[in-house]
Amino acid sequence: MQNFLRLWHDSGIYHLDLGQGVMLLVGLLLLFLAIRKGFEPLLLVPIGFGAILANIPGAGLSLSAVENAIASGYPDVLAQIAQVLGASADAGMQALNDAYKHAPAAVQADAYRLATDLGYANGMLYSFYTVAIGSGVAPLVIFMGVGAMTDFGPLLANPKTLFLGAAAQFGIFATVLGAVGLSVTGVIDFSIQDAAAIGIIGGADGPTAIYVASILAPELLGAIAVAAYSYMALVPLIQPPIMRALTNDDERKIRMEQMRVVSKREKIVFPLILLILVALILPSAAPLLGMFCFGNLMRECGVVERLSDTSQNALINITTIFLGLSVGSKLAADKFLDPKTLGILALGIIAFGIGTAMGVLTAKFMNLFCKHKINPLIGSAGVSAVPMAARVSNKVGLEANPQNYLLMHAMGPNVAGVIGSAVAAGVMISIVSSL
Amino acid sequence: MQNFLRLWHDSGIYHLDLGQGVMLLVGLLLLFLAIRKGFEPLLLVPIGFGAILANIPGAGLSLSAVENAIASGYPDVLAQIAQVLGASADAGMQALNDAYKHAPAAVQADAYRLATDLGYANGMLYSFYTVAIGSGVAPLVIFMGVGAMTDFGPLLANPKTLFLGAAAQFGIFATVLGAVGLSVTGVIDFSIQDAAAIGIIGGADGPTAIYVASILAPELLGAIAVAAYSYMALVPLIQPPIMRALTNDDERKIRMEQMRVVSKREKIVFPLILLILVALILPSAAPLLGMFCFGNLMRECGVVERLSDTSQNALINITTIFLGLSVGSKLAADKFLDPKTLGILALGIIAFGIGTAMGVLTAKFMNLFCKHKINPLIGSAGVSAVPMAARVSNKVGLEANPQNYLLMHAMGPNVAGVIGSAVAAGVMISIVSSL
Amino acid sequence: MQNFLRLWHDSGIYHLDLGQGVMLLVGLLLLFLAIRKGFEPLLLVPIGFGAILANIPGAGLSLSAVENAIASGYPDVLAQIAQVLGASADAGMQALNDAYKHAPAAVQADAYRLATDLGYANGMLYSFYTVAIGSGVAPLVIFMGVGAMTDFGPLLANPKTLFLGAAAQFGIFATVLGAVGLSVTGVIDFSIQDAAAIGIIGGADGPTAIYVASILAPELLGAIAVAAYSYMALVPLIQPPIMRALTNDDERKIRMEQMRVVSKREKIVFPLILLILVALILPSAAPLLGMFCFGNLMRECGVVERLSDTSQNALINITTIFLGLSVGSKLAADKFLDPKTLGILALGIIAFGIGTAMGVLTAKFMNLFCKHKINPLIGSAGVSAVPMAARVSNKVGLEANPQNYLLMHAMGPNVAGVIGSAVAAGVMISIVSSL
Amino acid sequence: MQDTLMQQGIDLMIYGMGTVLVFLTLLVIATLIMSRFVMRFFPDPVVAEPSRPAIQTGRTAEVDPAVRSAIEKAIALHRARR
Amino acid sequence: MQDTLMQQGIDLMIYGMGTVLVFLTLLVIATLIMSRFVMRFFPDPVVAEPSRPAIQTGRTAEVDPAVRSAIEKAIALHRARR
Amino acid sequence: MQDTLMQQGIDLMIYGMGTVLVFLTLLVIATLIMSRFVMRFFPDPVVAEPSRPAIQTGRTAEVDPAVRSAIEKAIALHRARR
Ligand code: NA
Ligand code: NA
Ligand code: NA
Repeated sequence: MQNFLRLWHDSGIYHLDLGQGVMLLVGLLLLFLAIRKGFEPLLLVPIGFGAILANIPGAGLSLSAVENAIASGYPDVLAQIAQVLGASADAGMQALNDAYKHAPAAVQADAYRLATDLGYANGMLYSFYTVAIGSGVAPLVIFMGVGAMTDFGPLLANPKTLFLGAAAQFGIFATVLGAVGLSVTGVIDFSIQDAAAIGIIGGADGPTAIYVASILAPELLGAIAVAAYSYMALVPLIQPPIMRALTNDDERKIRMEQMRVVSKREKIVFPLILLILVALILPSAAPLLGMFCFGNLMRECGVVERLSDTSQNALINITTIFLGLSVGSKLAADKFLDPKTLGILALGIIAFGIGTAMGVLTAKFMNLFCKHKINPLIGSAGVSAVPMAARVSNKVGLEANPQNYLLMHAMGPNVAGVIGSAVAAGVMISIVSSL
Repeated sequence: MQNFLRLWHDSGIYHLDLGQGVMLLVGLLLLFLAIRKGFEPLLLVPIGFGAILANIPGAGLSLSAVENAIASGYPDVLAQIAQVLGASADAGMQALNDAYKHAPAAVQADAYRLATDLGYANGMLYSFYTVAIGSGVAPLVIFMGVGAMTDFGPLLANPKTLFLGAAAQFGIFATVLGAVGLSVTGVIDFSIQDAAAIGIIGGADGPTAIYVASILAPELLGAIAVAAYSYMALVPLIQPPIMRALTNDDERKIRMEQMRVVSKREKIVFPLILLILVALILPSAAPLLGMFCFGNLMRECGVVERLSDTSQNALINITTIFLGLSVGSKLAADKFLDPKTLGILALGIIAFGIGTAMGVLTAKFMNLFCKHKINPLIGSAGVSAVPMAARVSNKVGLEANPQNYLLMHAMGPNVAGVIGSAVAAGVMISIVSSL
Repeated sequence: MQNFLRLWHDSGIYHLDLGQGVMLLVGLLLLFLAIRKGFEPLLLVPIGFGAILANIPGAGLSLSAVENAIASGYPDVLAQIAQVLGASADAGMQALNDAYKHAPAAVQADAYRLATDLGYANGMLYSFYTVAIGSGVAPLVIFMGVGAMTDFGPLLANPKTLFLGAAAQFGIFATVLGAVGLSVTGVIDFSIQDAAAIGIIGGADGPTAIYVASILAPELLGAIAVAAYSYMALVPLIQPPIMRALTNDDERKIRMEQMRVVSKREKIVFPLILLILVALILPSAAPLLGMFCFGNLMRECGVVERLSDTSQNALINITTIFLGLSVGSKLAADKFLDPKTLGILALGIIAFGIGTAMGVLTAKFMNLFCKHKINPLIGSAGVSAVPMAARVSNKVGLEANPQNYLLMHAMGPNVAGVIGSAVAAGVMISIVSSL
Repeated sequence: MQDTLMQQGIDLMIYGMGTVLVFLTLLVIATLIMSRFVMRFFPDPVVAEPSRPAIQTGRTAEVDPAVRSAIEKAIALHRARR
Repeated sequence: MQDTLMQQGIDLMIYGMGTVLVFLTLLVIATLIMSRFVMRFFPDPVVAEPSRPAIQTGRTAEVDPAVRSAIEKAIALHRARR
Repeated sequence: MQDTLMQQGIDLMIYGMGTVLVFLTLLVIATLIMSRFVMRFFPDPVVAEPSRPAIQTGRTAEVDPAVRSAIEKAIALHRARR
């Protein structure tokens, strides 16, 4: 009988609270969007599944050993943990969790050892998160793989499209200001770290967003990643109205001239140029852009095809699986079911909109000076969201003129946007982490 | 001359004791069985090789840094270690090893730091074990890959075969009772944790057995894994006599009706149904069955083929290599050359036998009620041992009736057995770890 | 304005010192040699890129958290670090770094926790180094992959070519003596550990060199790895003059008899014979040769093709990427721009030369006794540098006699050289680490 | 103590085997309901493939699309050249 | 405090966006110089392929050389057999 | 001290090179015995392939069985269609 009670007390239904139930549905919704609607499935399938796993009541898969010990609720366990943390024995579980989170690293290590002595272990997803994201390695490895998949040819054929990739990052910083504004006006309480991490959603680049959020605002990582990937999938809905509103029919019909052929050597030298510029000007962007350039150099140099292949396939796939599950582990009820998440979702879509608009307007502005006119529709591709945004540019261009293939031309600003948001990530980390 | 002596003292022959010599032969025997006899070679080749590496005298590849320091036998090293462990300086190496093993985590950490300061390091296999099995991650990743290789179609076409997969798990619990009985009667001293870990051999599923043993009885992990994989390879010898003894010729000739076609969407929803049931009823099975369902969802959802491919190939292969070597590292002489191993081997084969018998008998029992008769030969496939047990059902069926292809029908209970033993693993961990 | 100053202070140019500038050029030079000149690109592309990343001024990618905290230079940070390390608060950054490096492991752990509390983190490359090389795992995994790529057929057809592989390792030990000589005569100050690690360059085997250097002389790892891989690429320039000088035309024209066919079973048993010999005679070579034999057994046994494939492709490629970046992280200005590097480069080429000469001379010596004459040109392949050195033997042989195909015959000593240098590595680690 | 161990073993058996049976029974029920529901309300647009062999122990048997298209191109080319 | 937060946000915007613009402008300049330099002094021995679609989201589209050669051999064999 | 270093170097050379020679000599002997033993008592059922080039630096050259069968099928189909 005692065992039956134990099984019942160990069962999920016994522990289920409303929040976890809602989060299980959120996980299923993400899976539905990914599988049925094709929303960035490579990331949202693992994230959605991870969200379900993280919210299995009583399993504690996303908790550390200490949090699992606290969650057990046994008074003698709580008392021992409290003693190590220097908290009051009857402080309550929430207070102990807070005390643990803010304790110095040495105290956390002591508490961890005590928890393992008491038989508690880190949850599976917590371990994945620590290795994949806590260490920062997974977004960097994915960035390396993305670099190995990126062809800078269209950018090199027309380098001034880099300006479009720069302009579209204005969405990032406008959103920072928006988040700060919400906080100042008392609507939602965001710190400057939170604001910077939310802004990076406007970079429309998944690994960059995860990397920045894991450093500046790990609590918000789940919501930020979900927003970033969802809006990247929604780019075909978000961007066209803005693009049409800011251009007239003549502008949309502009035909761009055939691109010049880019030589192999230019492609080999470009990642090195970019790397040296990063080294000299913005070292804080070195991890992200360094790995990106490394992947691209492996791709273009032509002598390490084995390594390039692996970084585009086995390595990026393995990393994606664990990155996705780890992000999902941050979709716990108490973090995600919070007004902040609504704020993040609202600010994120504004960021995409502003980025799109700035890209288009900057293209029109450049046409005032340049001899070779740019079709402003390719400006919107500067937000990144590779390669979706470039396809959107192409599609809207074809609507205006069925002969006007913009895809190649839009790839320039598209990959420029990746560089732009990585630069923005570097500068934000540099400024914010020292405030 | 001193150097020559040192080389001689460092050589393997100088250190070789009888146990290690025997274990080297055991390792070679496992390799022979794997390579020549085809006994589950994907696991037994790495396990056998790991067993040889672990028993290289004087190399200490499967020892931690502290154990290596103790094994050096230098009196001043022993004295310092003893001081940290709070043991007597002349306690002897065995006593120090025991003191280390039972010390609190904080003391172990201190001892580890001291050992590294003295120039000792964790052995290669010890590091592999810590990362692959100690963390629990390798069996889970393999389970994900197995999920990505599993087609639930036959199970979905005929869900009542799940009962066969349930019944065959009786072998697990009967074996637990057997192990307890051996202990109570004083034959071999097994704890309840040991008994549960031994029982899981009856689950006929390698990663599940390794996962449970690593949590409940790491000392016995080597013997349990070897027994599990060996008996899985021996299924074509173990099962047919039992199957023939419990059925008559008419029963063996029963032809099962053609399976219905299972839709893609059913296959997508099934792993989610299973996951939700696990979440609500048995959270302690969530790591194993969660990863299994995740792999299967990646397979069936059709939008993440990259990830599914990688989890079925590169990722599962890499993990298998290190899992096998890690299991082999637990085949040290002092652990394996023990009466317990004989007990484990004997109980393991009993477990397989009882599971097989219960599967067949349950199929006959179900035929008393069901309209669509089940060929009782597919009941034996409920032990898991995928896909060997299903092939055995097919082969014995063909002997009775050369037109009677049971393979597809047997795949239903076969994969049901995987679910059944993962459920059994969850409930055993839940009950035992709180006793 | 303050932020602008901060950005400027964070920029690379502000921090750039001459050493780092030179090292950036060294990194670019390595990339040029790898990409344009084809110098072992699989390793030198990642190493060169890692060297650039490691020398990005102000980024601290190759520094630990504590070193990054010290490098920040904030007086209050330095004071706290100094207190933990038991150093004087105004000791200066260099003294603190030294104190940290030589502190006991427990103090290092305290300093690390303090640094993380202060907001500093391990650099990306430092993390890669710790996981890939510090743990010793990356060279071992690469050795496993090399084993899975190696065919011992030519060696088994003519086992006495093993003597050539043994003789060529004389280059290793002559170089040790050379390094010791430089130290005794006061030219460059090498310890016996340094000398042993430098000597292993003469083994002409990358992973072995990295493995030994990471254990005996981590400070010199960068220079040793660069020297080893560069000279392996230069084998077609280094060896032929020596080979021609030590042989006359008649010797170079010796035609070797057709090799016998080697059976599958011999190939399966050979790695086990080698493993058992290692176990009995030289346990300190067990990690390297154990993994090598494991890879080869997976290749030859024919029942684990999945694992063999993965260890030859995805796994070795992934490991190579991180190994290369990690080696590059050791190319910091203060370590590499040192007279020791010049000494290492000079000694390394001498090691290759002596090894080549000893291989050729031993082949001539063996011809004094053997019935079946050996073409002395295959002796040079005994240095390893697989498969480049064997190709060089073949090429020089064809010059003397256009019908004289030596490639297959040279593969015997070539792979024997791999075994020989791994044995040498084991014996050096065994002797040196106990001096 | 030994009585207790025996008791623990029996408890483990009863509650363990019970849980397995209850869980898999619920799974049978849930699966039947799900299958009926899906077949009724969300039938596959086209008929799905017949159920394949359950566990593939080797690599996926399907040919890579790139390979298949290469073969088709090669054959088309070959046919065109004749 | 709230003023400070606003100020921090504005600072972040000005210095952040400024850095992005300056960095990418320098990159445009450096790229133009590099391209001109490479095209003038180190032209590719043969003309390079036209720029491909920028990011391949799936596997590399090229067929493995081994596969291609197998196809070619198969077709050659096939042709020879006729 | 410097004498000691020189002495250590010489020791390392003598014992190191000695071990390498002894080890590889034993390996030669063990290999010869093993080969004779295997060839005499356990000859391969069929003759093995001639020894291949020792280390393959690239991917395995063999074509994937799935690919080969796809090619064969494609060609069979092509032939059938004519
Ligand atoms: Na962007
Ligand atoms: Na089972
Ligand atoms: Na060598």
